[in-house]
Amino acid sequence: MADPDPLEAAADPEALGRAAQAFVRARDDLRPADAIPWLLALAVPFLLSQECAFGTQILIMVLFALSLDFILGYAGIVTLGQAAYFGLGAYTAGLLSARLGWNEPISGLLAAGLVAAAAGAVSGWILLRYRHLALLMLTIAISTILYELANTWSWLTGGFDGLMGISISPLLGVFDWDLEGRTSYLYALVVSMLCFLALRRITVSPFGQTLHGIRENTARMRAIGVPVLGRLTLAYTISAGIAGIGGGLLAQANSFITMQVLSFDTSAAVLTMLVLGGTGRLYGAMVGAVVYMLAADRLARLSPEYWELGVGLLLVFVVLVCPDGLFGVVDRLRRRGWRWRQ
Amino acid sequence: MSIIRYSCLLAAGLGLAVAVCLPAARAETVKVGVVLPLSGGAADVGQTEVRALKLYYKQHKAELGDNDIVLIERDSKEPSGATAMTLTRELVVQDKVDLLLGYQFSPDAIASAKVATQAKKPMILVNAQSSYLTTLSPYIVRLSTTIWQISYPAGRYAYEKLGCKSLIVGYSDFAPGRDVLAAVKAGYEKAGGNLMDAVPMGGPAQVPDYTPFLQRIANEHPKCMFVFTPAGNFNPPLARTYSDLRMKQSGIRFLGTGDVSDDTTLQQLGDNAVGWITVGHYTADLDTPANQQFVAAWRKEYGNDVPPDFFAVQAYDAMAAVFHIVKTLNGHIDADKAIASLRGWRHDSPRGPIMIDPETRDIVQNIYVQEIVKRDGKLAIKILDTIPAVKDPCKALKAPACAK
Amino acid sequence: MSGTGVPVLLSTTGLSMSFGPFQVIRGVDLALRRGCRHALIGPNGAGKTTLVNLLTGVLRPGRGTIAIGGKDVTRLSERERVRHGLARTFQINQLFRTLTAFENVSLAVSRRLGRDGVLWRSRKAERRTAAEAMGVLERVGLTDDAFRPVRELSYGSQRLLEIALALAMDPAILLMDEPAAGVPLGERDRVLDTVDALGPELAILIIEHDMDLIFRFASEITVLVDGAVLRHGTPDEVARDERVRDAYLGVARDG
Amino acid sequence: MSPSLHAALSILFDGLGYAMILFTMSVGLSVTMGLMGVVNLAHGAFAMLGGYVAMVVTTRLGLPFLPALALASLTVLAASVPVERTLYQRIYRRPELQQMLLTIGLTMILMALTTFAFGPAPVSLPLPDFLNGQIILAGRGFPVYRAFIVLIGVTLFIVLRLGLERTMLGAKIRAAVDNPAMAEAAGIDTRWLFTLTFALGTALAALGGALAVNVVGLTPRFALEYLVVLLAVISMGGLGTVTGTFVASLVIGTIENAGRYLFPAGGAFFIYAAVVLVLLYRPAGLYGRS
Repeated sequence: MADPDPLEAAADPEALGRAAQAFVRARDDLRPADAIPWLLALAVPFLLSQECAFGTQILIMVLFALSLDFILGYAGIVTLGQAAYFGLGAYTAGLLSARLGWNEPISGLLAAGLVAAAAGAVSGWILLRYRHLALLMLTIAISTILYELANTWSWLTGGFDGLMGISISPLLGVFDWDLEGRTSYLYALVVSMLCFLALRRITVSPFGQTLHGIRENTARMRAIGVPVLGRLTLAYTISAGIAGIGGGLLAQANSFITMQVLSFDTSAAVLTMLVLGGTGRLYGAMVGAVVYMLAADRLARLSPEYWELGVGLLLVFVVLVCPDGLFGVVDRLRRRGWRWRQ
Repeated sequence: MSIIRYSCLLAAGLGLAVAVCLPAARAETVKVGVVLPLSGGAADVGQTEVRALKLYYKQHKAELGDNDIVLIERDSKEPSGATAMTLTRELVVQDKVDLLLGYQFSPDAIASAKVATQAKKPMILVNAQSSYLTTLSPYIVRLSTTIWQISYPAGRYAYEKLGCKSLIVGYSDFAPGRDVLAAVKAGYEKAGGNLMDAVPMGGPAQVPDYTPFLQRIANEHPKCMFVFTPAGNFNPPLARTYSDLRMKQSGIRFLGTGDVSDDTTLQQLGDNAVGWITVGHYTADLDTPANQQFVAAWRKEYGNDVPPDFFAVQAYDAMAAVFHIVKTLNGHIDADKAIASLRGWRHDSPRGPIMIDPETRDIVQNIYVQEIVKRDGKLAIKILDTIPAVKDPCKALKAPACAK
Repeated sequence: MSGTGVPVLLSTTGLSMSFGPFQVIRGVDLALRRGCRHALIGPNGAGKTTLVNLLTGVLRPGRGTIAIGGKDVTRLSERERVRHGLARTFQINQLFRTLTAFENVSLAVSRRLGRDGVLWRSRKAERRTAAEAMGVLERVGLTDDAFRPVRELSYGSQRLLEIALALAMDPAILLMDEPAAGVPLGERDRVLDTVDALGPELAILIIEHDMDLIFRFASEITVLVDGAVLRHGTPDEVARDERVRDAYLGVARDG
Repeated sequence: MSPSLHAALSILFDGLGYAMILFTMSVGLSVTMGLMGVVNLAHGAFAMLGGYVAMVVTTRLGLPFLPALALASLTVLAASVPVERTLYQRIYRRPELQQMLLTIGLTMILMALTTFAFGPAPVSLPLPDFLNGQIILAGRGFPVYRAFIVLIGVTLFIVLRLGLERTMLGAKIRAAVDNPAMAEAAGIDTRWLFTLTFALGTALAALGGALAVNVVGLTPRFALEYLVVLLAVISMGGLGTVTGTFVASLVIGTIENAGRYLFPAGGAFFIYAAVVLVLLYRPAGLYGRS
């Protein structure tokens, strides 16, 4: 955090106010460096156009990890059921197209976000009264129940075979879904960038500060009159909505989904990605998702078991050596470097 | 490391007879993208299929003349569809493969069918068994089997030949299981029977405790019971529970699909499985010259402890189909010509004579009624009856499942 | 000081509470008038902190009522009572340790301005919150440490920040749970001066063991023993009361 | 015997068998999580290892079934000490998120290594003859193996209850569960106690894993497949309580069995619906302390 220049002796309110302003701007304003990851991502369809298909899957996982980071990193709520909302979003977008013939992508994505957000609001209001193992198990139970329902109602969801018949009309009526996945990549990139900007703004808004306070000390937040459950439920709703948008993106980009989007493995994978990258910074979610997906893909090509062994070792290493994640290391260096220059 | 060098290294690593990866002047190198589960729940099946591909290649390499085939393997992990689709896209776009092969699960095949159609790449199914799959793309050819092809005749045979006046179907509760139920019910009721009950027996993700399901079937005292559980780690617990509940002594005749008597887990079923009748399209104990040669080669190459099973023969024949395409087109792979070359293709497979149906591009093959017997101290499979040249009845009858 | 006519901001009538079989608070009647400096004293385990928790809404009373500004708040949650102008400091620091002092106070100011649920950033509101926060820090003399994380502050500064957080909510009534407890001698004066300088219109209930703070600061005293009010009156009356001496003080110093 | 009574009897008995396997596998997790507060998601992996060691010992060393069970538990017990000392000792005071992630990583490593060693295919554990038969009770045959598992489960419950209540070690463990700082002050070497309790917990998991091979089969994926059910049992039962885990195992075992018998299409829906109901009203579990 940037320390403004030392205050003059006389504590006149004007100087104090300006110093506080400088502090807040230094902490919260978007810096040019924030654009780097998105510029890199924008280069992919032009420099590495063959990687667009895989890139789309990474972007979807980045968005999914961002949604978890908002509730876990910022509000400090540990859950293992984020796949419930990712899956709900995926099935909403999928069923709209496959069963109701509503193939327009953007409205489909909004619907996916809204349905997941609604589910987040309802379940949040009930679940967020709990903590630790109880909350963990409740979130696991809900996503598992949804998984079972998807199998039981296979007449609707297609069950294990997956939801067939999704055919998304060209993006904005113009861009066709090409084989190489360039359109789906750019679509995923724009959506995840918008969601990132929205989350970034919210995390620096007064609401974002309130979440930070709740994570630090719930008792104090109650003592200053903050409706803690209400704020957490709102955060959970936003997080669920963005996870739903991620799920909707998967359904539209691949025009195919299976019950896997609701499974415990998916929740565990996105949690692994986030903690690998580092929680509470949004960038951790990006780094974690990219590293996990690349490791899983490239190691799997060497030999089937390698990827599980590789990710497992990486996880143990990160937790033991750099607990606030790979990006945490970068952050610390950046700050130490900054302080060194100070 | 550029993608091209990667796959060459990979091919070398896999011990294949590596054609020089430099573009040879005249001979063609056909690149085949293989999408199979090499890790996760079905890793053992995926690895068996890869072994079968390599065995056929090793035995018949010479027939290719100057041309050659390179397998580029990708691990489709869990049956999510999304992974298989992404891998297929990469194989087509990055590795520029000429043929696609594999797809263990129906969701993987469904998701990738679009890519095959868009990219005009022939897609040879090594397992995915939902009957309607070949209708999803004109470039799909199936070398495995369809569920209806086995369960429909089994339903009829149970009523007509095995005297099953009352039948209950117990099935693993996911899409393939529901296909088996629909097919058995259609066949059984076509023959004049009336299905007594259908008991879903737990999902595919986790081996359930079979006691409540078999207990329920036992309490309804049907004449026969027809069971489908996925091949692999589901069958030994099923057999153990069957013996725990003394169902052998209770006079209920046990019928099942070939999955239940799968060769890799046959020995783990225990003595109570003797007398089980299963209907399938291949067993390692099939006593035809082609099969004995195949099993001998398999044991020589991969050791005696694990025999080949129907997954192995499906992959073995899939590689035969690839060889047929490469030889017919002399290595210059054109999708439409390749598919055309397979229409009506006849081949003497270890499982018996097979043909690719020209209209549906699905496999036509013998279906065997088998019995688990005890032969010199070990469980083995005896062929009771053969239903020759069975086409997929689902498409023939325009059954709802195939009307997709 | 406790003349009639000055409005009662907070009052309890017959407040009682029990933890299972134990009667912890028995029939407490308390009245805090605007501008009062009311001290609540009593031996350890007399129920002082429990009483504060009843007033703030953390605990629910068995019987009796609590009124703020004449309105019955017995059923209201902690959050709603804060909205009625009630603020408190904690016996054990409850601060946002990784945040800076400025950020701690900004949270309270942001809540008071009703912006804590606002999802978007507005420069104008940010300026106002920052200015007010710095103003509060100035009142408690913490402007030098404004931008240092709380965990790096001295214990005295942290106690002052507790007071700052309460002041940031611009309360009508302030409950202070041993504000000077544990503060090293060097910093005690900073804390005591701040408590002295609190606004005249503020009704303050202070729980304290430090007798010279009480006799320097309090205008009226309530003595709580075993959950019941033993004596209420001016510091002199309480000091001379025999029962208080026996039950609690031993020997009360004069003056 | 009327069919419905017959069915009810079989549901209860079969449910009991499955419940005892769940109890054996999860009681260790409940005590270790209760004592050390570490969210150990690798517990399922130790159960898997128990199954594999038992398989290796019986098939390759030819040991009979019962000694194989004992050896499997002891091997995993011994193997767990270095793991606990190097990995777990460092995360006792870490936030639960990092504990979860380290143990998920450990699970993935153990699964990959097991797949390297034994391949992904299912393995089986031959049973001795005396466990293969049937007991005829009221005209119905009850599998001996099920009865054997119930016997082990109940004995284990009694031994653990007595062990925790009657012995010095038990008292130390309970003291450390209630108040680690005070226990430390009272001269209990909690570090050594944690290692021992962790070892006992994983040994029980190994025993449960070995017993489960013949009921639900064994592959490397067992570590993840049964993790969620184990978590359901201990969150319903409560942490650090043997009785709680026992009761929760009975509840979940019976519900699973009855549910699958009466509404087979329901799948695992009933268990998780039950878990949600219990947790909504008793977040700390039936016997847990909040």
